[in-house]
Amino acid sequence: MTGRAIGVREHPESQFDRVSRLVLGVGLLPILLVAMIAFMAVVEQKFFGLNNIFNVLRSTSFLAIVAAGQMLVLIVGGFDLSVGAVIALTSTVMAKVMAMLAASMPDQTGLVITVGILAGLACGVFIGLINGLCVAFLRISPFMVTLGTLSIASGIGLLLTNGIPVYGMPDAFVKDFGRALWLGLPTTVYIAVAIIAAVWFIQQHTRLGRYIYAIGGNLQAAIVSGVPATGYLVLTYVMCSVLASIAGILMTARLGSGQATMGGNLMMLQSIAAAVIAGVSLRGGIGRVEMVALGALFLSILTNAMNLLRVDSKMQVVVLGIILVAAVALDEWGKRRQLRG
Amino acid sequence: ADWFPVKVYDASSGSNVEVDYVPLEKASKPWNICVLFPHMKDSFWVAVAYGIVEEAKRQNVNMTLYEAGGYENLPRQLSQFDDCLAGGADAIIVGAISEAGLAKKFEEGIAAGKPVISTVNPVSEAKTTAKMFVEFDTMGEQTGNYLREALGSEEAKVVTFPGPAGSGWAEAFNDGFKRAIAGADNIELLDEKFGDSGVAVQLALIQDALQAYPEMNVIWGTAPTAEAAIAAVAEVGREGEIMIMSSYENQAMLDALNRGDIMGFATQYPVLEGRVAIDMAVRALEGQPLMTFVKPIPDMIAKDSVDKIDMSLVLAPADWTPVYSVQAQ
Amino acid sequence: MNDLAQATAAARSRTAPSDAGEPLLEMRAICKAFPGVRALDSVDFDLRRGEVHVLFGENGAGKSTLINIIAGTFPPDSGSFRFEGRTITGLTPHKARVMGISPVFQEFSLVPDMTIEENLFLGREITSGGVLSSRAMMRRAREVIDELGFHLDPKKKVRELSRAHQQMTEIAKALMGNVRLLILDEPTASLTEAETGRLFSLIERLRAEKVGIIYVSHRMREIKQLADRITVLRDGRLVRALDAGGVSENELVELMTGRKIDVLFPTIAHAPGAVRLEVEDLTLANRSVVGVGFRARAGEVTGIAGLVGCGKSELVRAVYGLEDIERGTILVEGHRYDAPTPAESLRRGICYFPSDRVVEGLALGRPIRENASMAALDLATFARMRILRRANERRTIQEIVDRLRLRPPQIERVVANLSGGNRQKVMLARGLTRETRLFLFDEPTVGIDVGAKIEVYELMKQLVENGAAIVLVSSELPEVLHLSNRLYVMHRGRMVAELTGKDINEQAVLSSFFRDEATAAASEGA
Amino acid sequence: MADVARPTEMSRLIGRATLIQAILPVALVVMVFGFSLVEPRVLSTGNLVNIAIQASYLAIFATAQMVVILTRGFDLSLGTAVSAVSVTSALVMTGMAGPAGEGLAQALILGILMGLAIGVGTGLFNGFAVAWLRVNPFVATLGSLNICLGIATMASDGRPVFNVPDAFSRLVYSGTVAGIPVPILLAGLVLLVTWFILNYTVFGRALYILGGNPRAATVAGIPSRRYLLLAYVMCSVIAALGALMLTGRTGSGEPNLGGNLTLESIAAAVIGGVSLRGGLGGVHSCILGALFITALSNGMNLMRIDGYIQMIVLGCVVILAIFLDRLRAMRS
Ligand SMILES: Nc1ncnc2c1ncn2[C@@H]1O[C@H](COP(=O)(O)OP(=O)(O)OP(=O)(O)O)[C@@H](O)[C@H]1O
Ligand SMILES: Nc1ncnc2c1ncn2[C@@H]1O[C@H](COP(=O)(O)OP(=O)(O)OP(=O)(O)O)[C@@H](O)[C@H]1O
Ligand SMILES: [Mg+2]
Ligand SMILES: [Mg+2]
Repeated sequence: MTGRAIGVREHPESQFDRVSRLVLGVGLLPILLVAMIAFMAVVEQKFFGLNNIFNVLRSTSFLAIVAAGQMLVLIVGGFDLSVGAVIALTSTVMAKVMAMLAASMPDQTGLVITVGILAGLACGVFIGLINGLCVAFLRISPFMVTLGTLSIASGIGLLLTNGIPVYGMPDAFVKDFGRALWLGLPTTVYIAVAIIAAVWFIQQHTRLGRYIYAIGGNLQAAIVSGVPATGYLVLTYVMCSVLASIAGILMTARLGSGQATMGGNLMMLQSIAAAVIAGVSLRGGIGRVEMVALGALFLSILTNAMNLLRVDSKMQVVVLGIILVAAVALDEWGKRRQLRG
Repeated sequence: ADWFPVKVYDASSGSNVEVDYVPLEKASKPWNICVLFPHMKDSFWVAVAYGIVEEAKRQNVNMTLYEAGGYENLPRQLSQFDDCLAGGADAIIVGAISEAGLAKKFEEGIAAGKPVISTVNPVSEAKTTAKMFVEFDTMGEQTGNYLREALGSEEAKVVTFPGPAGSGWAEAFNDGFKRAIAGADNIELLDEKFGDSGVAVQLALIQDALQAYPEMNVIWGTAPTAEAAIAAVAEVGREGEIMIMSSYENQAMLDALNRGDIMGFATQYPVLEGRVAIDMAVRALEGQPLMTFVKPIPDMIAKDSVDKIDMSLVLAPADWTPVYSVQAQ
Repeated sequence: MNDLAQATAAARSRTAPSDAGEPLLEMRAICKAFPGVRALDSVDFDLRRGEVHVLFGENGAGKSTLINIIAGTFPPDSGSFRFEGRTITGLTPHKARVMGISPVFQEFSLVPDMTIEENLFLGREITSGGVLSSRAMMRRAREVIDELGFHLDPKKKVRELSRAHQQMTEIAKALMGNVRLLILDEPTASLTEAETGRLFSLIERLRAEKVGIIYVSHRMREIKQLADRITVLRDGRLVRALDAGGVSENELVELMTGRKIDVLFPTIAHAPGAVRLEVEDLTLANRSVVGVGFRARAGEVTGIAGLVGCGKSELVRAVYGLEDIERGTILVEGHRYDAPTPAESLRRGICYFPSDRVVEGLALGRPIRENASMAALDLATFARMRILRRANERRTIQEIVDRLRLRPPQIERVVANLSGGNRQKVMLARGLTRETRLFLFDEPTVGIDVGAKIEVYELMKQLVENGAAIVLVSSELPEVLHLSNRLYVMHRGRMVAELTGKDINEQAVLSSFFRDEATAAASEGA
Repeated sequence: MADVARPTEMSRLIGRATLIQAILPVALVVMVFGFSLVEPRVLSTGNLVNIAIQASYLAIFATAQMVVILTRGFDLSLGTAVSAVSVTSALVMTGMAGPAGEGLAQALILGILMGLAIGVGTGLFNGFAVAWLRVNPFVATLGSLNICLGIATMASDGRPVFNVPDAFSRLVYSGTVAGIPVPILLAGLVLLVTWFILNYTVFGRALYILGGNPRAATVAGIPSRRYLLLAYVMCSVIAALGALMLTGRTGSGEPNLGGNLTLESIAAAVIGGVSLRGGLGGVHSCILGALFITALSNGMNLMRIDGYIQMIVLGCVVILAIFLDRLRAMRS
């Protein structure tokens, strides 16, 4: 192999190579991000308005949390179409529970909120378990399982609420948490950062992380190497759904009402898109959460920028589509150049 | 207390004649009536369903209701129409996802001797036995006019959030509103932001608009828009200085109005539209005299007018949960 | 450095294994059936402490299946299984490793996108308080690798390794834990003499440490060199278990195949004719081949030997159009052939047989028929105006399959259910579907049993004597030595020797291998 | 020979295999009869024809999906592509055809060509992105999903396109030939052609190999890229045909026509036994899957089951069906 290494050094390096090596070093995404931010800084000073930054950070946070979960599932070679539905289900269930409790015991706000949140998380665990068990034990294609649970979860959500927003959550939950600022930043941002950090730690420094990579990279190998694959598969899907329902809880706290239409397919597609432009392989085995966070940031800034630049909303989707494909195409191209050495 | 008589426009002749609408006492036999909704995902359609169910009970007919799960599911509604015919319905009531899309089905139904009643969603050209709706643009106009009166001579800078591009209704509402404010030179339309009418999406749109148009002081849009707007405006601490208007009604809007979070919203009396639809179907089946085109008279519901209006024709009771079928006694 | 010598020496000076009371492993009447196949039919097998027990049998005899059962990959349908005196039930790969059963699989158990280090510790990571202690693992990994004398960089991703390097990783992985029973399923299939030597000396050491070793191989030399006892399987049934001492090659082969076989390597009558392939000053974009030139004539076998990762595969792959060429010229039958592509190569009568069947050779999920014909769909035999002629296809492929003695000869069978050797035959069938004048074989007999090998060699013989040109890239020295008429030796991406006639012998090759191996080792180790 | 098992068990194995092969069709039949016990009308000829017609559309879209699923991809843009085709073709037809129906023929032909053109365009975009730019199918088609959405809404300004000539509807929807409704015939035709292409052409064979092992395909000299591109084009063109048929059914151009078709089509294909891992499946799978989904929702509608309950049931049944199919795959 050194033979090759030496060879590479021997062979003279062109400007072009230097560029592409830079791209490969940091990855394409950060460069695109910087470029876009710089561009916005020039053409639209509103972009750096404090509130606008808050908006971007907020929407990034929601997306990043969901995308982090999505990434874990993608790494084990899976897929989770149900995240949007989980968000909706969480939102409605939590809101209903809180509303009911708040009505019966108006004074114990703390308890009400705690129970409500737990109920919300329970939804995540529940759907996650269905996904995980079906994939791991029944060996059903993740795509179809989560397509099924997507339908189930949103069905339950609508059944509970008939799509009518659920009010009556304690004000404290909405005003002092959902819409509050801590040290000048929206609460969501802190939580998102904490979650990203946690997932990063898991990926880099724990068995769980490695096993997730291994299972996605080569299931058979993982099994014969004594990795209890099925268990970890289930766990991964549960983690994904729970992250989704955390996002659901935050959004609900933010809006002040439970919505059966929250999340939806949009969130599902965006979470996967964020992961994929961050270099997560849909074939499994590859993906890092810090990049995914950047991916989420990229998408949020992109839509925000188009709105600030007053791009016709019908045109926006087209631009989004093209940029998405272009970004990934560039990334692929870079990887290929690297392989050529 | 009976809900009738109610003042409506009889547009059968082509011009709007204000009349008192009085339904039949009872159906002569328990007909099977099939009802198709675009979806039941918000309290607007729940309200229509409430009207349908209550009237079906009152007139003692069998009723089955199908919802297509959203405006993007035209093919599904077409299939449901077929299923209704196959299921042996006597008459079919449709809240059409798309007039053009269902025109064919209407003809088939009528050809098969089944009365086809269209309600709520506008049907201008397609062949129907009878229909009831107000053009969405009229409602948009309503809100526009109200805004003009409310403003008087004040300056207003508006951004509209009509709803999903391509839905048809979003565009219609928007056009009506624009027509109303077109004349007024104290009202400026800054931008129109189409987008999925989920609260989350609307919230993002509004926040960006708040940045892009600091001068904006009127937010006009769907009910979810208004809901999102309340949160967004509160976050930037501009309550009171930004007026929020909804182009149609739902439970959330009513609550918000009572809390004073929004300026007002237009209503087309969804419950009434449901009730009348059933009555039309029965009349058609029994060969009773029938107005082939009825328009409810839309109203603007605002702080001042809220207690003058019969809410039992606007929204379902808060505790009512939809039922999808009614069995005649 | 000459591990090989050491190893053989050790082998000679070996004392017969002291019978260690009751056996380490004891299997009785093991049965295992796969859909439509009885892979194992009431097989008995036992293994003593400190012995090397060779499993021997044709392709599809059931060796890997038996091994998989011992390693807990899947349970037997019936039969009893005792390990260190305890009856084992519900064995999982995890339990097996805990008990000290560590397998080296024929199809590797490595995760491509993880580093060597991560793979070595997969399933038994070192943690402190739930947190991975990477430094400790890296240190341990280095120790093991150095111990084995392999040149592996623990930080490198497995995906980037050649099959040979992956094989080493797989071996190192098996030796991480405490080993009581070591299973080696064709470990030398893609190793060259040097690594093989190191592996053997290692085996000697383990044997001395009273570790039980199950060894699967199709290479007679290795078996003679290592085996204490040999168990011969045929068609999933036990033929005989016998002591290695005094049993001759031919007897073994006869036991295995049930027929008589006198010579392994056919004598090929080389009749060097026109130059079919001429490569000058070829350098690849990834620098695994630098400034190489060689030629292949019609009617002779041109061998290319070399150590692991010397680029011999890349060389032929480049000619066929699978690697990016930086500079150099390729002449096919006298005509310049720039920017080769597989399709064009096939059209020009060149066919390449990759060394890795699973990754590059076969669509495992598809039937044998489709796999055999996939390289010839542009021919009138198989398609007219892009419309398939399925009857023709079926007939032609059936003929070829019969000629190759594929078992089972059912061409609609899915390739996934074939044993290693039979998969190889399916791939070779491709060369016979179209009129090919230049064959590029890369490790053509990896994991093929003696019977099949002979068939492959016979096939080559026929091809050459019918005037085809064959380029044979192989890490199995005897193969290239016996079959080639001209033998090139590559080293670190460069051509270091061209041997002809009586110069073609082990010493000559080895010397050119090891000329600067020491310095190389130094630089690689760093 | 080990693998040529003794005749008795061989036949036993085969027996079991075939029984499990039939598991899904059996499930379908059982389901329908189950419904008919509750609601006899389910089995009325009228309803069966009704099911057949509805299924024929889904079957077409499922088949379109299958073509790319075979190559380990899928097409998220199918839904919005359908919308775009519907709108643009409708616009052309209404624009060309005069009020008194003059130039009708050209109008229809041009309209149909327009639709197909959109299909080809989308296919080329997807195929190029996947095969040449090596963009993951998910992202590539997610991109074109958005682009098609833009086209559909901008071309129609978000409003349905009215008065598509009746002749078109008669052509592709309302008529019957020999008592068989046109949609069924057209669907049959499309599926037949696809079946032939997949099983009797080099292209079709290449698709299966590509899905089975792309690298092996390259080594075997199969021009993977070109065929991959072709696969996506074929997918979009079949989808466009389906879209035209739907447009005939609605008699209008609908910017929202696509809706859930993407997920439904994938679901139908996979339920029928097309493997998302590529290289496995056929037209018959799509027909089976389409029938299954259609019959299910039809039955539930006739049995007057609440919409939301239907969603939940559908979800469960999808998972169950796939599980049964897995069983089959594992056995055979
Ligand atoms: N997963 C499987 N599914 C179906 N059949 C299988 C499977 N694995 C092995 N077989 C069959 O079992 C028999 C034994 O296979 P096995 O791999 O044990 O042979 P082997 O002795 O290892 O051959 P080789 O020396 O080529 O590796 C073969 O006929 C093979 O077709
Ligand atoms: N898939 C791969 N990706 C990256 N590098 C590779 C790959 N395969 C081989 N190499 C490197 O290319 C060089 C040539 O390896 P290769 O194995 O092809 O040569 P070889 O002489 O054929 O060895 P082998 O005996 O394994 O066939 C080595 O440095 C090897 O590490
Ligand atoms: Mg084997
Ligand atoms: Mg090689």
